[in-house]
Amino acid sequence: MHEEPLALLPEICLLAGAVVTLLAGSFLPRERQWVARLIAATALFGSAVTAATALTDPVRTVYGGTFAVDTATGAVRLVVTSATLLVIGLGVDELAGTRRESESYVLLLLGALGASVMGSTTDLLVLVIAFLLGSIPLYGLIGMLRSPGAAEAALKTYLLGALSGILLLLGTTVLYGLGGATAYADLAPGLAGAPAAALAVGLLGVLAGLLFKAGAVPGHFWVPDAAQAAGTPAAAFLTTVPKIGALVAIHRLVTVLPASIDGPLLVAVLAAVTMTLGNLAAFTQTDVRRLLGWSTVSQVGYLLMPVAVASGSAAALPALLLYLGAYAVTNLAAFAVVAAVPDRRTLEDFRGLAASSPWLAGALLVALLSLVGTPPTAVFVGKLTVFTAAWDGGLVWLVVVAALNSVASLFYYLRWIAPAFRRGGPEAEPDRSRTSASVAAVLAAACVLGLGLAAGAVLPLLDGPLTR
Amino acid sequence: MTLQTVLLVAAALFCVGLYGAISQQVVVMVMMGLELMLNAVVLAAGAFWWFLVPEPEGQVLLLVVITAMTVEMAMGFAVATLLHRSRGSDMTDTATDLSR
Amino acid sequence: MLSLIVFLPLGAALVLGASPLPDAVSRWAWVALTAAELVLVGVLVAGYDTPADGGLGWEERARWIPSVGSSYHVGVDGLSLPLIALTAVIFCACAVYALREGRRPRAQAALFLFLQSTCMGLFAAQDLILFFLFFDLSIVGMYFAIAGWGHGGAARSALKFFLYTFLGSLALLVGFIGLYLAADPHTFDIPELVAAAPLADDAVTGAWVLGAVLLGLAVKTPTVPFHTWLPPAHTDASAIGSAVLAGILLKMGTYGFVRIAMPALPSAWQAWAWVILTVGVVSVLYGALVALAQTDVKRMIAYTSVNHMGYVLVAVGAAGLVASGTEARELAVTGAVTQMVSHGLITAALFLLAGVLHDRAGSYAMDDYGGLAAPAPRYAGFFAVAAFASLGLPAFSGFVAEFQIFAGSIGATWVAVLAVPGILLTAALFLRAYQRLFTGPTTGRAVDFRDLRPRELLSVGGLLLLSLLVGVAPWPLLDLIAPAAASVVGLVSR
Amino acid sequence: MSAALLWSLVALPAVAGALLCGAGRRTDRIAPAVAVGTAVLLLGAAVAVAVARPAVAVPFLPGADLGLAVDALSAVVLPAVAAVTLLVLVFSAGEVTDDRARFFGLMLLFAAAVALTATATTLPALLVGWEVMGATSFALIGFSWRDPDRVGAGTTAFLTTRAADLGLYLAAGAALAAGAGFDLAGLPDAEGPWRHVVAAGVLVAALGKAAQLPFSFWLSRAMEGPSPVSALLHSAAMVAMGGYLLLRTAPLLAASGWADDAAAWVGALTALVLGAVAVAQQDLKQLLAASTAAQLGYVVLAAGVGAVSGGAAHLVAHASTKALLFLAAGAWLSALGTKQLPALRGAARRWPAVGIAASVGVLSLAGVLPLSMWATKDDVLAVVRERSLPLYVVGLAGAALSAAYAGKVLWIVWRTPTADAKAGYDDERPGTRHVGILAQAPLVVLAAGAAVLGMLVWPPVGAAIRTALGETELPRPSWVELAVSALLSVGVVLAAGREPMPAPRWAAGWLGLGAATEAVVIRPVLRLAEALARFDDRVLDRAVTGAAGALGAAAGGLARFDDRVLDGAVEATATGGVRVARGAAVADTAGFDAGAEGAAAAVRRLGNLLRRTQTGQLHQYYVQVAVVLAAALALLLLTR
Amino acid sequence: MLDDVVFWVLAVLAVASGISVFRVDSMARATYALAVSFVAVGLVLLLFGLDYLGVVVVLMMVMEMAIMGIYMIMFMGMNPALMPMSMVHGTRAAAAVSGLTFAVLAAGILLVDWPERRGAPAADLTFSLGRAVMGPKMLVMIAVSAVLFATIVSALVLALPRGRYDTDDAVDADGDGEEGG
Repeated sequence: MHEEPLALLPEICLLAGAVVTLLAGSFLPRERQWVARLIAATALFGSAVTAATALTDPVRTVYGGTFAVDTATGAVRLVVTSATLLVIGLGVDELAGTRRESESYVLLLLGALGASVMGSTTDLLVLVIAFLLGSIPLYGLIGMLRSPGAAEAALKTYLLGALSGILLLLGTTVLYGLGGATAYADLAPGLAGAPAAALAVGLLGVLAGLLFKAGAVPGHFWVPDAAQAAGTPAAAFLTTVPKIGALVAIHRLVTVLPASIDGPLLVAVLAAVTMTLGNLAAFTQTDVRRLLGWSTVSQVGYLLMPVAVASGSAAALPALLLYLGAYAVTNLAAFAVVAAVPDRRTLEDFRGLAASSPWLAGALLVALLSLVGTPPTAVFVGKLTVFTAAWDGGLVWLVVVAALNSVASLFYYLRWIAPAFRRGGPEAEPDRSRTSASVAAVLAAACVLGLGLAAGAVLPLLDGPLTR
Repeated sequence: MTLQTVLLVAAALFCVGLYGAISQQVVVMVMMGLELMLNAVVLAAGAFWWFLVPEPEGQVLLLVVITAMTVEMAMGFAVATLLHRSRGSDMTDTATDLSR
Repeated sequence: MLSLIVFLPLGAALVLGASPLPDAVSRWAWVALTAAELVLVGVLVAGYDTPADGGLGWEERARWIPSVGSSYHVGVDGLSLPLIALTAVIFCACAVYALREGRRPRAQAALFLFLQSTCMGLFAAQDLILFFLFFDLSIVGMYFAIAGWGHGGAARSALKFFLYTFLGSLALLVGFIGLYLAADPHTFDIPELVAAAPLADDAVTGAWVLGAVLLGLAVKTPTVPFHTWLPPAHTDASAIGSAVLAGILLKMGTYGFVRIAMPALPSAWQAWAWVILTVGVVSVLYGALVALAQTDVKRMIAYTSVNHMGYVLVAVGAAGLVASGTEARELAVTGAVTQMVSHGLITAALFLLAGVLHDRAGSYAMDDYGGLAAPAPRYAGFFAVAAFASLGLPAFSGFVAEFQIFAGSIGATWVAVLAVPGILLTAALFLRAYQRLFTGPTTGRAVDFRDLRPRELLSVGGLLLLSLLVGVAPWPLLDLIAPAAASVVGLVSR
Repeated sequence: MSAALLWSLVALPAVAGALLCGAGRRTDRIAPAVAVGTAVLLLGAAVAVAVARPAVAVPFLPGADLGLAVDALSAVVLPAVAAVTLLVLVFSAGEVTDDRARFFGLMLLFAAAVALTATATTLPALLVGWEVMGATSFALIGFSWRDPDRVGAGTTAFLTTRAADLGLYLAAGAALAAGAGFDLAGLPDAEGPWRHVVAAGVLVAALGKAAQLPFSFWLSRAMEGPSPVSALLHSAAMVAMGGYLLLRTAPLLAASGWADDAAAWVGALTALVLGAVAVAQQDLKQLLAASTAAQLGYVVLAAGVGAVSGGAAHLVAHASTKALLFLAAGAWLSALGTKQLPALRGAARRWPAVGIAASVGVLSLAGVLPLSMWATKDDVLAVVRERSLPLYVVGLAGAALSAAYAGKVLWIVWRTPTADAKAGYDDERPGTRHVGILAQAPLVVLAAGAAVLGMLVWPPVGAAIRTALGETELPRPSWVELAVSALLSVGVVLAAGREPMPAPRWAAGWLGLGAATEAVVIRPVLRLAEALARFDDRVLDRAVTGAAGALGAAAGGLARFDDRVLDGAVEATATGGVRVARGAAVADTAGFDAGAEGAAAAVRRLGNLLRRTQTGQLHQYYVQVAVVLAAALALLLLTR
Repeated sequence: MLDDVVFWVLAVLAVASGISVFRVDSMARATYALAVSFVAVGLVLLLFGLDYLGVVVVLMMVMEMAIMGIYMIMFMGMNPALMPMSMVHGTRAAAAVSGLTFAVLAAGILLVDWPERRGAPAADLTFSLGRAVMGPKMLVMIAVSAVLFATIVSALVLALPRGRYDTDDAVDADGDGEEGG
């Protein structure tokens, strides 16, 4: 019996949470929406818990081989849910009491659902739907601020997303035609003898869709705009959660491809281009959100490295998952700091942060140094494992490129750290900093360090088989 | 009526749509271009189903494509409305504050 | 035991930082802790006997991140033990010196205890990640030490220091990762890396990795032309900040050479020994010349650090010239390690003495003083001793170090002769400075200048006394260093 | 036992001296007693070890012990040094009045260093004594630090001698490279070209300390120190140690094949030229200083020709003699407040004891029969004559010159004082018009030494020494030579009374060695400085201030450079170095920083370039997507 | 035979109307053209025997075009009938890109040797579709329902300026806020 609703319990939690939150929100008076918040948080928490318990389940696929229950799925579920929780935590101050508070939570939940399904599905059809499920709430979240900038960002995200969706559908269609199936299990053998050219078109189509979600070249254009113009929680969410699902999805897809075309090489090249573009573009940014947006682009470049050696090195999957977790918490920590001091938008605004609120400055320092990849932070271990996997996978050149990029990236992160630790300028007035966001920031920073130090314990857990 | 011919027609439709999506300024027109591309995908999907793998999955795929088309359309309208309300314009060119 | 030494100050720092102790208590608590640390290190030294196989003493190892071949691995040998002892001594001296510190003494005590932990940990670390971890933490700690208790443009200098050395450390990290990836199986464990000596047969990659490591260490050491962060950092740092910075943090760079770069990348080191030697010679002469031009006491001392560290570079560079005799190169490396200890003691003392100037009269400019010997004879005497010790006068540690370095390096290659004039320049600049500050009629801010206080006497005197002991009876120390130096030379000659 | 004595020889004065220095003013009262007591013990120990000839060693550096030993040579020199030290200290007990603790402490430290130098058997040990000697000499010459000039003199002495000391570092390295080890005795075994390096290093170091050409000028400035200091440093101890080192390493010089001739010629020429310089001096202490260099020339010469015993004897005799004369000069200086010869006219008549003692010294210096230096000098010259006639002639000429300046002093101090002489009193400090007993006693003893120490070359003592040193078959001076030199000296001394001495400028100004050094050292340095300034200009196109500063520095340097002709050369070198350094400093602060900035800027530009792709134009995004995908397709199809 | 004729007619119709979408001078006409193109494709699906899906396409698209028309009138307040529009940019680049794309695709289509047809269509296609949706592909439909839910929420959030809590004056204030950003 392949239909096991229980195996989907985490996803069901999210969906049900979304519905209930919407209903509750529609009945609650404006100032009592914290109930909706509570419900959403509960749903996320429940989802996380069920996902954690599901980690011990036997590795298998359910629903006719369209949904994999394995380590990757578990990791994706956990990271996505906890990341979303963190987003809510850092967004509370900004969302609380707004017209659209409950809807925001609904959209966050649905986006999380999309990401989690996308990361765990093993069927092209479900992948397409997950793409939609992940993208549509994003448009809503980005545009929610209704400012001109937000509207523009929403427009661009939407139009790029639509194109990517079409390409994804096209690719799916072609792969179906060639492989004679949409479930990876049947697809893999079906594609074995397929003509390479057509296969390439199919692969490119699907990749284009997923790269849009991951915010990598060529689908990266929307990331900085959205990060800059959307509300801080939305920005934090859309630079973190969708990537998780998309990258794991790419990873699963790459393992399906036959050797007749060099998919890994393509991914590697895209990774190199993405990280370089992201870094160089981030160099002269002055708006911290936009800078973070670009930096996430570069991070996706690093995240694509293990995918490039998905079939080449056994260490690839654990590396990817670890980096995903580390990246998520680090990025959210940075955004939490941004959310905590809403008045500081440009790098120069951050002058004197250390003086006015040392804890936030410390969290910022930890987060940014982690993004650079210095011990003992989480991303360092992530990068290390990722580099190792790529090296063992034979992509030495890619490792070199990535190392150079890491060094280069230090420059723009320091451009942010430096003013934060300089003595406050004359106009340095005390921040009306937001409590829960600050808490979230410090908490996330602590997690960054903790994950970095405890990576030894975490890594073995992520070392599981990948099923179809 | 062979696979190739049908696919060629689909490709033609696709590229027309692409042309539109790139060349049009009004959001709605861009969306029409995208619709046209989806249209091509529908055709291609049908062709693949008929000529290569007449499995039920193919039908589901078509169903999915249609759903996607509808959903994207709806979102498109919503976004266009938002743009029109907040920027008072429905041109993509006028929405270029965010760059670099 | 070793872990205790490393983490005791850290724990104390946390306690001090958290608990609202009155200032006096925290000051004395700091002194007591450093003293305890000194005792512990004494036990460590007493309990250490050079392992036959060039292994480690007091070794401790615990699983940390096995999947990336990194573990909590600490241990001491003839290279690290002297520096650990030096760390304990200097921090103790600083604690005593700071007994009258008025600005946030509790926070300062906590910060410096934290720094002490990082330094101890770095010298004890036998794992690259651990090493790098402490390396970076020391940078962060020193940043706050300069920015928090410095004067003048402290914030700016601190930031420059941080940015500069942090960039260097990142290059270092890249080099470490290169080593790690090149090793098979991948590992960060220093002894294993040394045993494996990866990249031995890959000249190109080896050169790149060595380049990255060298860059990182050269910035920290510092060598020309990566030294521009040093003078401002020293000038604006507090006395004990400078003492720790010059006395210990600079050694992290040179220690990295002998601990990591030389043994783990022997072939690359041999290939690039000439470059290192040249950089060393340039640093020696350049540092001395620039120091000669200074009119600010602290800047001058800072530049002499460049010069003194240059000697170390000359020695380790000469050690890479495998064509020449082993004995000479061993002598050179022994001298290099001795120089680290000696420079630590002497320069720390000099910076503490320079701090007295600012403490009393608020200026480091030589022209503001004259004939200090009249109002402050003890100060004059101590400064004279420190200066002569620093210019390599026999019967002080500096001579022991520099004689070995010169004899060994010249014995390895005649090129090292070019560095010899360095000691003449050093002598010139110190005598010049001394002449300006202390002799002649008493003028300027020197008028009714208060002589050394007991705490200052105690701290500086202790350091100078140790330098004298090493200079008169160096054998116990050299007996510790020489075998380790020999094994390093043996490793680099592979 | 004797080993302990040998250790105490170094340790005792070192500890006592260190304690005195450390204790400071509080011990001023007891300092002289302590010092003299220590010196007595020192003398006792010296004599004892001279007899017992012990050797000790402790591990010091890897492959280099800290070894002390007393051999025949040091057995001769040590007691002499100890004795002179004692007498000088006694004299100082009467002379030095303020800050005594520091003075006697430093003197004792110095004595310890000398003892170590004299007994060292390894290069490191030698270097320790050697450099400490230099440092203490700096402190002693600049003893009265309130006068910047004297401190400067100390600096000059220390830097010059240290510049020469670099030779010893070099020698150490070379010895190691040659596999000869650090034992002084083993140095001649050094193989290959390195042996020459070792010899050269040792030679340079010794010449520097012994104030031989071309290093002599520092001795002239060192005369600004207190007279007792001159008496000890520049007669028996420091300067003499230069010659002593060469005597000790004579085998090495010989083994090198060239260094011995070099040493011999340098010594002989110094004896000649500095003799001339001495003749031209009008300042008593300057005269004595020049004559010191000249007399040590004979020691160096002896080392060059391998006449160790003669050299040692001359060293000892000269120590006694010159110490005597410096002390006498010091006595007159503190009594009459001047050391200008014209003003000293008739000084001997005023205090006969001092006068007579001094006369004995002067005559001995002149080499008058039968006083000590007559014998020792001829002992050396006899060997020289065997070696080469030109050398002998030069040496003899030097001897004549020494007789000349000795005669000059002798006549002046015994002539009847005149009014204009009295007018010259107190030109340096207010005189006390009084010479204490403590000051006179040592003079008498030293005079006796100056008279009789000639026995060091006559049997039986001389024979014993020669056998101990294994120089029994060296030629001895024939009666003819002895007579010739005696007659020569007596004749010149008598002639000196007749007409005034010629005093050419070149000799009066110590050959303008300062100017020479400037030409050799400073001009190149200045050129380098200008080069650096140009470098600055290129680096700091915009930073005009930096360039201006450097140019100003260079210009000011050139201005000051003129009124520097006869002044001490070493400060000039230093300031020259300063100018280089200043240039370097500017380059430093702006040059390297700018470089660091540059790298980042380049990358930033590239970043701007790439950010162009983020046009904000949606249709361009579409096009880019299409292009990227096309490229990807091409990649896939090509790498298929 | 007849199929071929019908197909070609439909194909030409689809492409032609597709092109005309961007040729006609009014947005309304463009809409109709697009609808025609869709209908043509839907009919082609019928040719493939996909009666159900073909009909769905036709209906769906006709509906959508109607909505689009209404939308344009209501929200953007433009009169579709008389609105001359040639709001285009970079047509040359667009033409180049799409032309090249077509060339590449066509080349691929013609050069690739497509695999053989495997299996045969089920007897009752609609029934098989239903079984697939209820069976192995059930997850797809579940997810689709979630997607629709998300679409509703998201579209409302974007399209409607007034949340539940807004009184009218609040809307005005909100409107101002929007103008100001």
